[in-house]
Amino acid sequence: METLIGLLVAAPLLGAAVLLCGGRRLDRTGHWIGTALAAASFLLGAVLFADMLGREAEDRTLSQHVFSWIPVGGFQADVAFRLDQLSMTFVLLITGVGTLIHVYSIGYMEHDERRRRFFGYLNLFLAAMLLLVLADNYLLLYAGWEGVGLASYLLIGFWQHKPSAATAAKKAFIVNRVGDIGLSIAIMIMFTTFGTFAFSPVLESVGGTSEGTATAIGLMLLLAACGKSAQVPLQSWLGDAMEGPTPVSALIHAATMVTAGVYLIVRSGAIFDAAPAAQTAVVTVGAVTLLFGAIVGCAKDDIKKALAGSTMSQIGYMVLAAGLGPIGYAFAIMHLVTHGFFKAGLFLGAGSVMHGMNDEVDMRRYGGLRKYMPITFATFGLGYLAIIGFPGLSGFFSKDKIIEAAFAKGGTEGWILGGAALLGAAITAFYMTRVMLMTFFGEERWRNAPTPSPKEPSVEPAAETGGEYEVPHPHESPKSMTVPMIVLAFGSVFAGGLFSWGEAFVHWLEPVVPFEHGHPPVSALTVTAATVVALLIGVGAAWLQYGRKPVPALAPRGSLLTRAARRDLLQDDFNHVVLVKPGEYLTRGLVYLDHKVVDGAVNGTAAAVGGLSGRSRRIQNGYARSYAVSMLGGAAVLVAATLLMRAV
Amino acid sequence: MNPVNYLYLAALLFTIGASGVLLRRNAIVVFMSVELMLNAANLALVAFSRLHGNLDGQIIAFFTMVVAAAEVVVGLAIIVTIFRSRHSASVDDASLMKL
Amino acid sequence: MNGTLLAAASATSTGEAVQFWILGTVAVLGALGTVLMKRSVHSALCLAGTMIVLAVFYLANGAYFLGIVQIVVYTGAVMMLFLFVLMLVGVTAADSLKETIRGQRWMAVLCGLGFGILLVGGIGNASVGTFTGLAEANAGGNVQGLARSIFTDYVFAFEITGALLVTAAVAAMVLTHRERTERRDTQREMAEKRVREGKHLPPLPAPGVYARHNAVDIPGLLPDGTPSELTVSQTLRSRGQVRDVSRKSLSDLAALERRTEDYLGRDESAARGGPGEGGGRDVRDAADVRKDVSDDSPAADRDRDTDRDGDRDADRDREAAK
Amino acid sequence: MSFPLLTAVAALPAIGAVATAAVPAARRTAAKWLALAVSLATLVLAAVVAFRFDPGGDRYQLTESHTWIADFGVRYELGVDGIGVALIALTALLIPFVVLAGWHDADPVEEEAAPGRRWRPTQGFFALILAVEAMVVISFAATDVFLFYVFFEAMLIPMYFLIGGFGDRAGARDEAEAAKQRSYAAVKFLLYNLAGGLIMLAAVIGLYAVTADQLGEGTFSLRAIVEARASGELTMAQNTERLLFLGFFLAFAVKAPLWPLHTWLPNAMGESTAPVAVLITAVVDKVGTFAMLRFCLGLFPEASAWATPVVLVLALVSIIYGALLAIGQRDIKRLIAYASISHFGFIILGIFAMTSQGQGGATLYMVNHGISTAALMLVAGFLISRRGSRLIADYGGVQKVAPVLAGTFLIGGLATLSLPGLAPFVSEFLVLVGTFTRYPAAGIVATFGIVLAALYVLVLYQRTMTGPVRPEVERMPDLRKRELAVVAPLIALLVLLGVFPKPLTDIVNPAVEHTLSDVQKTDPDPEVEAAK
Repeated sequence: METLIGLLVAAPLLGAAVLLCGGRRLDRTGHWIGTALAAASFLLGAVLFADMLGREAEDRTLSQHVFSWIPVGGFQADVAFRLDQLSMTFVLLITGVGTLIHVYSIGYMEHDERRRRFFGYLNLFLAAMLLLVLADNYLLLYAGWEGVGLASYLLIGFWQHKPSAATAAKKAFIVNRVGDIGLSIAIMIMFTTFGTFAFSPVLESVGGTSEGTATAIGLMLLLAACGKSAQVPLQSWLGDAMEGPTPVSALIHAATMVTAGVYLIVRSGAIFDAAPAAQTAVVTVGAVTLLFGAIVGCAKDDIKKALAGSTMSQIGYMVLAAGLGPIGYAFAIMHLVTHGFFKAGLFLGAGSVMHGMNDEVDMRRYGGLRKYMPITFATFGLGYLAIIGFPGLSGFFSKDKIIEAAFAKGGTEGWILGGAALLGAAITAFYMTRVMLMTFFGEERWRNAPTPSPKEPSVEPAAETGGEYEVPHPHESPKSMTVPMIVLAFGSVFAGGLFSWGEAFVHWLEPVVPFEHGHPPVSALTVTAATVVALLIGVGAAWLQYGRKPVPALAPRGSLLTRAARRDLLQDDFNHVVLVKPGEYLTRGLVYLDHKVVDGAVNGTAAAVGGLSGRSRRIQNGYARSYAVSMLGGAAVLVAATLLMRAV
Repeated sequence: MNPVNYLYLAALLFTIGASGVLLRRNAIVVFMSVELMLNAANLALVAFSRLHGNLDGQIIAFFTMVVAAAEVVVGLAIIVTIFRSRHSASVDDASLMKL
Repeated sequence: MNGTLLAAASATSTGEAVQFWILGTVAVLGALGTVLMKRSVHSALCLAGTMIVLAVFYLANGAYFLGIVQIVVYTGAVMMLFLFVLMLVGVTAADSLKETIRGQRWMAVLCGLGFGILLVGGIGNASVGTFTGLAEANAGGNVQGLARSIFTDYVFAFEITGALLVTAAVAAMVLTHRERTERRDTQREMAEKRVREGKHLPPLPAPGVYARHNAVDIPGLLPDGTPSELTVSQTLRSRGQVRDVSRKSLSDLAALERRTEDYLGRDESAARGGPGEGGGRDVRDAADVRKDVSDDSPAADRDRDTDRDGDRDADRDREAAK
Repeated sequence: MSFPLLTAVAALPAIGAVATAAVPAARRTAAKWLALAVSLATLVLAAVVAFRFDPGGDRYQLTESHTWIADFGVRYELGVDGIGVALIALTALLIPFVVLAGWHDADPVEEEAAPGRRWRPTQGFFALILAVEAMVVISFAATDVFLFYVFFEAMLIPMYFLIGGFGDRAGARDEAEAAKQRSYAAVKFLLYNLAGGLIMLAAVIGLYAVTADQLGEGTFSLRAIVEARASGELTMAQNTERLLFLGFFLAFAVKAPLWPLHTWLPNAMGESTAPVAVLITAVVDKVGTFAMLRFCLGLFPEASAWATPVVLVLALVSIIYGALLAIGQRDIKRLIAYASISHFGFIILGIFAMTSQGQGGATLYMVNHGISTAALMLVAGFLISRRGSRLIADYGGVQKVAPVLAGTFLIGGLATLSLPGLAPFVSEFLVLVGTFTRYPAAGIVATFGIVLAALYVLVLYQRTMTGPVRPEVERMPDLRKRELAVVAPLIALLVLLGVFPKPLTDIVNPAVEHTLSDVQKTDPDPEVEAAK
């Protein structure tokens, strides 16, 4: 059984290697190979799952030591896997959603001549992500961590001929790198403190160290999580990451990779339990981000960016939950899974819409699409209901639990967090309804030519289609695309209920993820009611604004907040002013300094010597007589010297 | 008479010759001054040989003369050649040694 | 060899002292003359004098052989060689003692004085006893004595000096002898060359012949009364033995005209209006021109040099012809 | 006395150099093949060395020892520890690729190639490369300080001609300008390294004096001196030791190069052809860092400990400074040069962290940096040779027309920014950890180098490879077979060493332990004993 774990990673890795090195001869079969290997990995996961269910709750943890990776002195890094309930959850999510999205991409990327490479990258991502969740030590996790970063870099920049895509990819990678500093420093501290960085020894002996050290590690891990999961302050890359093909957005930037941060925090729960300060930081980040993302999501006209904002905010929920400690870990993971379903579904739906609207992404050019693409409408609608937490659907169960837990944190802190979560729920309902209405209801704004305003970044893809505007012919997408959407829709409808049936999910995780019931100051029922109310308010507000009166085809200037939100609440401007500009000046200055000062010092010395010799050359005027003078002078000096010697 | 006078005389002549070398530009005169210096040296040598009562001094003086003769021959030949090529017997004109 | 000389060699008599002081002065004066005389010929003569004095000193010091050699070789051969070369190079070498290299003179004087003083000082505090005398050294005769040690102890040095002399002789020949590489051009070719260069197509003009005596040293006058440099031999010119009479002749002319006018009894105005004016003009012009000539002496020097070259070429050709 | 294996490894390329130089002018191709064959044969010999070396055995193996200059106790002493083996292997491994990559770099241009003209640049080029290889190998194997010094300096001569004689034809606008730049770079290289070398010579003599003073007769033998120090038989006065240390260290710091002695590297690498640039940064400069590890620490432990703080600071400056300047460059090759400066900062940091992770990581770093820079630089060279310009701004969208080239370039870049899974990550992380365990602050500062590395690599890639295709690069051909043959093995090696570096670490670890014992240092213990 253990050996299968390695294969789990190996299968997609093989796919990536084959597809990327295979060359053009694989162009026609490439996507099938990729999909097949993803599916194979999923099947392996299923087999292992079945096997795991077959065993006692206590010894469900499998571990496999493959080989010793970096053995230097006391530094023993192994390539070893650890498959427990937590990892298993992720494995199923990753491989499952991953496979679906492979299938979807077959249709979506049909007309791209570089489809083979696309699938290669997708497989690479799967491998790296699986490595991340299966690793049994932080260094290997780090490897997977950077691996998914690379995959996302490659996939965001997949359409490299678009400068915007290339820039977005670079931005994503670099911001992630900033986060990675945190992870690597955390690993260093662990090694310095415990002499190891494997999960079990570290997590078990974390109690033995000072709270300060634990806090340091925790904060560093949080930094890493912020980078990978697009949490404030490292969130700026996610919006731009939507430059990538939609399946990528669905798989990497909604379902799996961006949730790696949550995985990291939950996995390192013991450390955070030992460091309350770090936990506070985590919940703060989570709360801030969930509002931040929600607000951004309200203002975006680009459907994918709106969804990206929502992703950010949903992950905010997860991080918030993960920061709550044992009362939240399980719900964080649960929301993660359900979110994986419905957000992937929503993105695929968005992709399907764009597919039918020749890659138009501006929702103001949509409208009334429900009768043209019914399946998409249906699946998207279910996803919509799930995410706003419509009672009975997945989102409802997971999000509601998180809000409860937030209140259960206790004290004013609890009230603040709970309030933030509730508010977030309301806003979520608002912007998702907005998306829904602008896309599928209202008049058909796409019939008349657009008047793109250059300031709007969202019209760029439309500009891609070039000169004159041909009226799109909205049509339903092919089977290969609709089927995955349907499956995901099922997931987003039933997953939540399934999981919370007798707290099945929580108990399934309990051996690895400690769990205890939170006790909110008010009854759980009240909280639920409040959630529903918030939801209704959000929907209502959205309907008032976008449902009743027609949506203007060109975005109104909007309030200050709206404009800020359109610009991602000025995060990029902030980075630009605070980091980019000074950096540019610094480098330019240093280049000058290196040339003038460091180098100039040396050249100056050389010049000085040259000048000196040039001067002394004048003495050699070539006149024999002046040489004679010096001769005689020399002779005189000699005589003098001899006389002195004699005198002395 | 104190034999040292001869030496004083020699020194005097030598110095005069030396300053002649330094001051005159005409190569031939410069040469004469050199000869003067040589002769001064010779005088000293002769005086020494008489002072110490053996002939070595004289012999050295003799050799000096021979060498001086040879030197004069070559030197004058050079002067003539230079004069032919550049129509001047001034030592300053032959100042090609500078860069 | 008679005893007196041997005695003279050993002791220092008052006679020698007298001789030393007198001849020493002469020698120093000669040396100074060598250095300070403007004309190198004079320098050479002064040097010769000094050398003879030195020869006497040698003799007085019992170095008979050297004394003779000094006279024969130095004063005879070497100095004559110097004079030859002087003639070859040209006696013109009345080079100014004006210093050209900046600071050279001061340095020279400084070093010279310093060196001399040091030497004197050195000799001063050197402990020089009285003469041992060469009595026994010259017992077998000075020449024999020298010969003995030269051909025994110093034989190698001697041989080497022999080699040196031979080398020097060969070197002198190599340096001074010049092979004519190109065929010397014929009369016609020279003529054509002249035409090409377009100067002195006719032979050089003759010197002015003056009624009193044959005057090769008097330049002929050009129509405007200025002396023509070309008419006088270059050698005389370089010796500065040219007698310029142009001023005299012009004044004579003016006097002549005045007299004729008196004789013809013309009044001033007519004289002023008449040729007198022209005469006056002539005088004035001539004066100007002459001033010009005397002024731009550098130009004069220059063309003097050039035709000096011309003459030298001529000499050389003459040699080759011989 | 067994077969002198190390001598053979050095002698083979030396002979090869002579033979290559002797190839007649017309048989240019023959010279190339000869050089390639020799370098491959050397690689085989080096492999034999690697296999004959027993990590568990005594410190120096395959030793040879003969008297050279008896009067001064100079001996021809060779011997390798794990570090030496690793670096010799690296050298022998890289040279064939350098030769192959420089296949056409030294072809005479038309007017030079006139028949009958006895002009033989090609022969000279490859002969010089082989000569460098021979000298480098000796320097890695020499355990006699004087012997090491001789070859350490002699290396400059062929390098000088390689830099000055065979410049990057794609350099300046016109050939005259390029020649001027070249000779400037070459002279700068020579002067910097000579200056360092002469200071070292003084120190070498001083060392001899000290040994002669204390051990009776003087010796240059590293092993003898280290043993004498260990046995307390040889004790240096504090100041003497520090001065000697500085003498050695300066030379190595120039060679390495360490800030602020680095400015020769960008010129040299920028003006020379890509293979020569690889030779400089991947092979020759390694002698500097290697010598720090073997001679500075081995001969002057106390002084090394004394100098550590300053050296660490300089190394950190190099890391950050080099990275920042790399970001600021407009010239691809100069960018890579500054990146190398940053990496050398890491190596020196690891060496002077005085932990087994740090030094082991530094040693791995030397190897990995050699390979990764070679990959990146050679691909960059291919790119430059296609477009005829070194300026980043002259490129764009290459990835569209030459995907393989772009891909290999990206992998080289990713290796440079030390992505996990590729070799440099292993070494870089080891260095960081090793530094952190003893100097946490330094470790954290150095970590920022990682972000900057990502910045300069990705900016370079984005500017050159992505975006709309520029008209100048439209018909740029993709990698040819020869070029692929150069790059593919390097990349394979990067992946292999990144995933499974154990063989290398096994060789290196014991040597590092020995070095640590020389400086009487041990790894700091973890404060909490983790529950295993």
